[in-house]
Amino acid sequence: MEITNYVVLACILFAIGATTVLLRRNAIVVFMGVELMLNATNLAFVTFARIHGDLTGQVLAFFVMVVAAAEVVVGLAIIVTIFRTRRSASVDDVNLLHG
Amino acid sequence: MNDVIGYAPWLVGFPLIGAAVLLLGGRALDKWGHWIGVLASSASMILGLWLLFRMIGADPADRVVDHSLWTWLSAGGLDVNLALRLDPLSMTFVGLVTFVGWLIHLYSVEYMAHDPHRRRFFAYLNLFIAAMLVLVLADSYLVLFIGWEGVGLASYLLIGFWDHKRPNAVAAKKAFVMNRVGDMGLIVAMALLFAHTGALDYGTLLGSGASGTAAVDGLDQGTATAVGLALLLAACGKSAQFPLQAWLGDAMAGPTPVSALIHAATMVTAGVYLLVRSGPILDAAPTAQLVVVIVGSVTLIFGAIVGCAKDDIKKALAASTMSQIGYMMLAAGLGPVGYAFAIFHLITHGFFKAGLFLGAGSVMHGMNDEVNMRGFGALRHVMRLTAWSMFFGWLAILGIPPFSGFWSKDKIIEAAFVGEGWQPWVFGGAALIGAGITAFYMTRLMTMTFWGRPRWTEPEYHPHESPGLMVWPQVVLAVGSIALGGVLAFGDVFTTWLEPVVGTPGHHEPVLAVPVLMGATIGVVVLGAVIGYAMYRRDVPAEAPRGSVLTRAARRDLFQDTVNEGLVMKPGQGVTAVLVTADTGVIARGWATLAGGVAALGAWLRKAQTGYVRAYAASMAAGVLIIGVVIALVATLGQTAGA
Amino acid sequence: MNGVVLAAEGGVAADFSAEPVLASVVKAVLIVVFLLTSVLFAIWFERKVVAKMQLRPGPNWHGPKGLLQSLADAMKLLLKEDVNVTRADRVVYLLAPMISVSASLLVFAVIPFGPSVRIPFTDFSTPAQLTDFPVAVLYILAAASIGVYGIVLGGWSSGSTYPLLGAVRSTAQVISYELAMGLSLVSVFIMAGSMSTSQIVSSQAQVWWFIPLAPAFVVYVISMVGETNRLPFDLPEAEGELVSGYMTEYSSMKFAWFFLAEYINMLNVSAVVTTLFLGGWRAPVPDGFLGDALNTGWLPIIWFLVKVWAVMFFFVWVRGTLLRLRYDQFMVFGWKVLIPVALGWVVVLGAVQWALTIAELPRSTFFYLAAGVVVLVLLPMLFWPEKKRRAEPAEPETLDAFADGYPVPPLPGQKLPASERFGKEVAGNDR
Amino acid sequence: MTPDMAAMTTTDGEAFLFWVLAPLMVLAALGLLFVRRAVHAALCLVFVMVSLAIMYIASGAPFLGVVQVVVYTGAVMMLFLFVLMLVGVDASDSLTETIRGQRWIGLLLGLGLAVVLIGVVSRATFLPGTPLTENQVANPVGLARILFGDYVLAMETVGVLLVTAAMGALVLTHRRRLETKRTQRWVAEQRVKALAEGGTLTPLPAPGVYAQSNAMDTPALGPDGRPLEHSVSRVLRIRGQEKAAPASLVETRSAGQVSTVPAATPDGGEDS
Repeated sequence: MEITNYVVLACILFAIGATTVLLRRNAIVVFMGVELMLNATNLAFVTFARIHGDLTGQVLAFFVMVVAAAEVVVGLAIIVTIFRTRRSASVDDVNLLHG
Repeated sequence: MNDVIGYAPWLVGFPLIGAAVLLLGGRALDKWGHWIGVLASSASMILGLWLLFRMIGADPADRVVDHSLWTWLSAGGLDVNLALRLDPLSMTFVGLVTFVGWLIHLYSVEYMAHDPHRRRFFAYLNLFIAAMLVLVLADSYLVLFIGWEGVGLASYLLIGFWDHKRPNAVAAKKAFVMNRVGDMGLIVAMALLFAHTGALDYGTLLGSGASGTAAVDGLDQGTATAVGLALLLAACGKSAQFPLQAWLGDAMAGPTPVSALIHAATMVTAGVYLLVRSGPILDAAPTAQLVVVIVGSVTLIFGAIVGCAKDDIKKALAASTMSQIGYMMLAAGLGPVGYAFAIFHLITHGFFKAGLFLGAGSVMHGMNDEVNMRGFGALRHVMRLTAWSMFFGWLAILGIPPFSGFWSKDKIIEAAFVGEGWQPWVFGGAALIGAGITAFYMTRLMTMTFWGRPRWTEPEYHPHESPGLMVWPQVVLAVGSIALGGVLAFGDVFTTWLEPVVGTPGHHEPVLAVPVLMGATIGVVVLGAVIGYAMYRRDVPAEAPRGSVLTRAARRDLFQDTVNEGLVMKPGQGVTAVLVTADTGVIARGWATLAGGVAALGAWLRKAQTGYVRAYAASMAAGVLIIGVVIALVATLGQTAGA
Repeated sequence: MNGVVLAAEGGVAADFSAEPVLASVVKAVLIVVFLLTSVLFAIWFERKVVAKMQLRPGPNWHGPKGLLQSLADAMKLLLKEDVNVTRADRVVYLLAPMISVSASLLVFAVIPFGPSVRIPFTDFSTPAQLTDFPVAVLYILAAASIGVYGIVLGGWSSGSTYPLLGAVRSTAQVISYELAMGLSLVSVFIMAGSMSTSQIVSSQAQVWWFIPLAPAFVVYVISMVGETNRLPFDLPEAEGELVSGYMTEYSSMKFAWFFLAEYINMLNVSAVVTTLFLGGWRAPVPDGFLGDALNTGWLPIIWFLVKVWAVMFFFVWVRGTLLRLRYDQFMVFGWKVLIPVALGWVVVLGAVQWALTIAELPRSTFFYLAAGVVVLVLLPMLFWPEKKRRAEPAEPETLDAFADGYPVPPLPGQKLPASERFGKEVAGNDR
Repeated sequence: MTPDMAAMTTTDGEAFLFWVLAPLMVLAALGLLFVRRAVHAALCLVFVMVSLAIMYIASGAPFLGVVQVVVYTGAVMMLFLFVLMLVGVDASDSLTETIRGQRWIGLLLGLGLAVVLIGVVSRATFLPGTPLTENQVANPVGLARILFGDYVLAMETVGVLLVTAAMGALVLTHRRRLETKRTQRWVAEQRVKALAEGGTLTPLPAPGVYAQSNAMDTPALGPDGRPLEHSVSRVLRIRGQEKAAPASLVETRSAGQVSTVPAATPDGGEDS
């Protein structure tokens, strides 16, 4: 099997994650879509690390994980704060920026 | 003279520093600040007189000295030095300004004693002295312009000194605006001069006594006339000459020392100074000279008529000032034959008119600031010194020999009769009649104020002699009124003295013999005085009678404000209204339409801002997709091209 | 040769290079059997020990000494009616206990029961361990973190309040104590230079890590109790407050799975602490005692089991002795005591290791330095001022209704001052 | 097989693993898109992540695989579930689209993204590289050397970022305490104070737990045999859903007999 299949899988997962962000309204699920995208890139990193025999790709994947953790912490805190005031976790209800 | 020229800047420096200290010193100086003003004025006066005597003692050839301080501005072909020119003309003025100014400083100490803003008043006075000295000491029109505007500012500040009263503020504004009209003339004159000669300093333009080459000699007739008329406009504005005379009467709203100093003795004569200083230009433009003479004649009659009808003692004196300056303008317009006499009359007038004003102030001081002469009468018994000093001033302005006014005014009347054709008869006649009217209204003033029966009651008014600091300046000025003319006229001292600047008057024979003229003048004057005394000796009604058409017109300053309103203000307002309409209707609406269009565009674009995160995410994804497609295409094309 | 390189650079000590698949399968089955029987025994063991502590007989009816009591209970649970809650989310409701059990079964895969053993009557020799790899201990942590899903999802899918509360508590608790646990393990990694279990055991030839790493050991023991939801940290299933926590709505076999998972988890953490801190399968005698006889062959498995059951006894002992903590105190303890202590210890250990191995200070110099540091730290503590007693909760303070210039309503605990109109007649105000 | 080819192909076992896991992962990922309940979505994502971890291990990144489980599954997704439970897990999403056109735009963009990415990847020619060495695969030390060598600054930065994020989350979700904390001491003192006004020191008695009845709505009997009204939940009493204590018990007990506590079970009722 070609190793590039991993990259194709990463592409598919990334696209699905992006679509999730576009289509779902629950803020938490939207966040999950973002996480899925990050995971897909991680898969690509790991696969490229394997192809090139260079561990740097894995290191970068590691960084992605840490940053994702930080992002999730803050993002979820924001969601909790919004939920407290609006009793809703739908991203469509947070549209104070509309023109 | 060159060895002491270095001190000249301090003439300006002392009062300027005094003004700065007083203005910046704040409340701390309220109690004794006026003495700083007096000190600065005294220093300037002592220095000025010293320099004047040094110049008198110097060789006549050395009497014109330029002292350059620094290069003020340098633009293209124009280099303006901030320089002072000391010559007999400017030193004459220095003497007048500093000495009379000093006297009035002293006088003001008492006169303003009860004013809470006395410190500010003295600051303004010092500022005025400094500005006036810059004006007369300037060695170029541009530097003169600084002083010109400076005295305008000081005049504005002092007329409106009691600006909590609306009429005073309006009067100050009026004076300021009309002065600006005159300033326009000066600016135009400077522009024309620079355009045609490339210089603005006296040395190049007018030629000094030594070099004698003057740039203005190269001017063609038309330009010279234009410059002359522009200068005349400037002079009219500053000196309250027809048709810009309306402000002077209202300017009496300022404190009386101000009226004495600025609006009688010094600032209002700046126009005469300007014309005399610009003599070579006027000489080159006979048409302009003729206009100057006409303006002077009209104003002297005009002011005299107005003076006859005024019941306000200060306004009567103001009208008189206007009239007397008309004499000076008349003289200045006559060319070299009259320049020296214009300045001569300016000096004597400075003394006796300042004295008269100070006397008027003294009377007001004793009469609870009452100015209506119909409420005066028989004050000579209670204010002896004031009455005597004003009496000598009265004699001087009437031109009774041997008092000061005689020597100067008589010469002007004589000069007005010099010439050919209709001109000597018209101008000379005007000057002669003016002298008679002057005698009438001045006698009226004296009679209503000091002679006759008292028209005031004791408990309500308590007239009394003013304190010493107010009286002694009057006495000094009265001495000047008595003797100055004679001293300066003795042996033509003064005309000789001014020769390096204004040239030699030469000898011209009037169309009538001089003794005839002298006799006619004295006759007319005596006649006017007798009529005035006879009319107002006995009963002066408390309410002014309706009077003749001329009287009513004169009370209203011969409709000068009405004319101004009709000729200038109304059209101006019309133009403004049209402009406002154009602004709101065309310009503003145009921009509003443009802004509305932008706003509409924004409102349309705003629809893209749905506020939905997912919509934004969609646009982001679309961007990523487009970039991806482009990269893929480029890569594919590159491969194809490479293959 | 490969193995040597790995061992030198932090690889695994046990050699699995020649491992046939069959052997792995057999080992896996053996481990599952071992765990299931151990659980049955553990239940009996716990009830018996607690009963002794409470001066009562405990189970004594079925089988000798009541040994078969657990078996009977298991039978009962198997045969009970399987109740499904109406509001439950069916799939997840079923999935949750499965996740719990399977995650708990994963851990023993990397636990070394002993060194290489020879199968009797054959020449086949194999490590007494299913598998091992360089990040084996991290794998244990990963398995534990998967196990939490069973609790969380079980609590949520029941569609009931108490289980949900229990699940939320449990999540918070497990995540918090996993941090302290992971930090305490780090010191073992530093000392052993490896995350492989077999390598860690072999690194304890000289001294078991619980002595030099005593602080980490204590932290681990405490967090291990919290991690397994055992008394005094059994807050997710605190009967007095939450009925039975996340398993309230579970019954019969599904309940049995949670039950099983809990006991397997106890065995797991016992095995981990044994492996990491208590020398693993090493005999409790100095190295080289009686040659190598005590540490070779089948004997080490005995040592291992003895140690594991000693830890199990500790669990029971604690349960029989201590009271349950209040939830907030428990969380405060975890975040404000355990984690800082573990973190501080790692830093100290790192400094020491740096001084000894990288900077290569002479031992004597190092000890002087350390003593100096300790004195420097302790001296100020002697003079540290006594902590001020917290002020009693103040009486309800009088509200300044216009503080900062804006009218504000009274907050709870504040009372409005008496109105200036107090006492005056107000229309319609019956007093 | 040349080394280059080895770098680009997998073993058969790994291929098998891939072809089993990959379709399942895609399905689970699609579940993220289509399931109504957020918790189910989270479970789908957990599955994808665990599968990814397995793939990492298969791809020669065991450390990353384990970290993936610990960080993503153990921490991140657990945090998701935790928040889900805080903000109302029961609300299942309506899948009706509210923004006009968003659904089709979104689907189109997602599909387009997939097509473009896959197109690029499938057409790209990867430079043949070198496979990871055995030591690189087996040993996390190599990873550590890169992490703490080339990327030490980034490592520190990321650490600071993480701490900042944690602080940020604390600050964001912090709520000011409006009243004084009810400490244990305070509660105890209040109870003692209330004693004078008829309060109790102990918790209220549990409702009717005795031999003949075991229900929340039945009052317990006191030592004197009388029913204890306040042992029943206040809510039930207000609603009028309270039952009377069994008459027989009350009568017999009120005859003056000392109540007998139900005997404890032989093993002390210590079942977990």
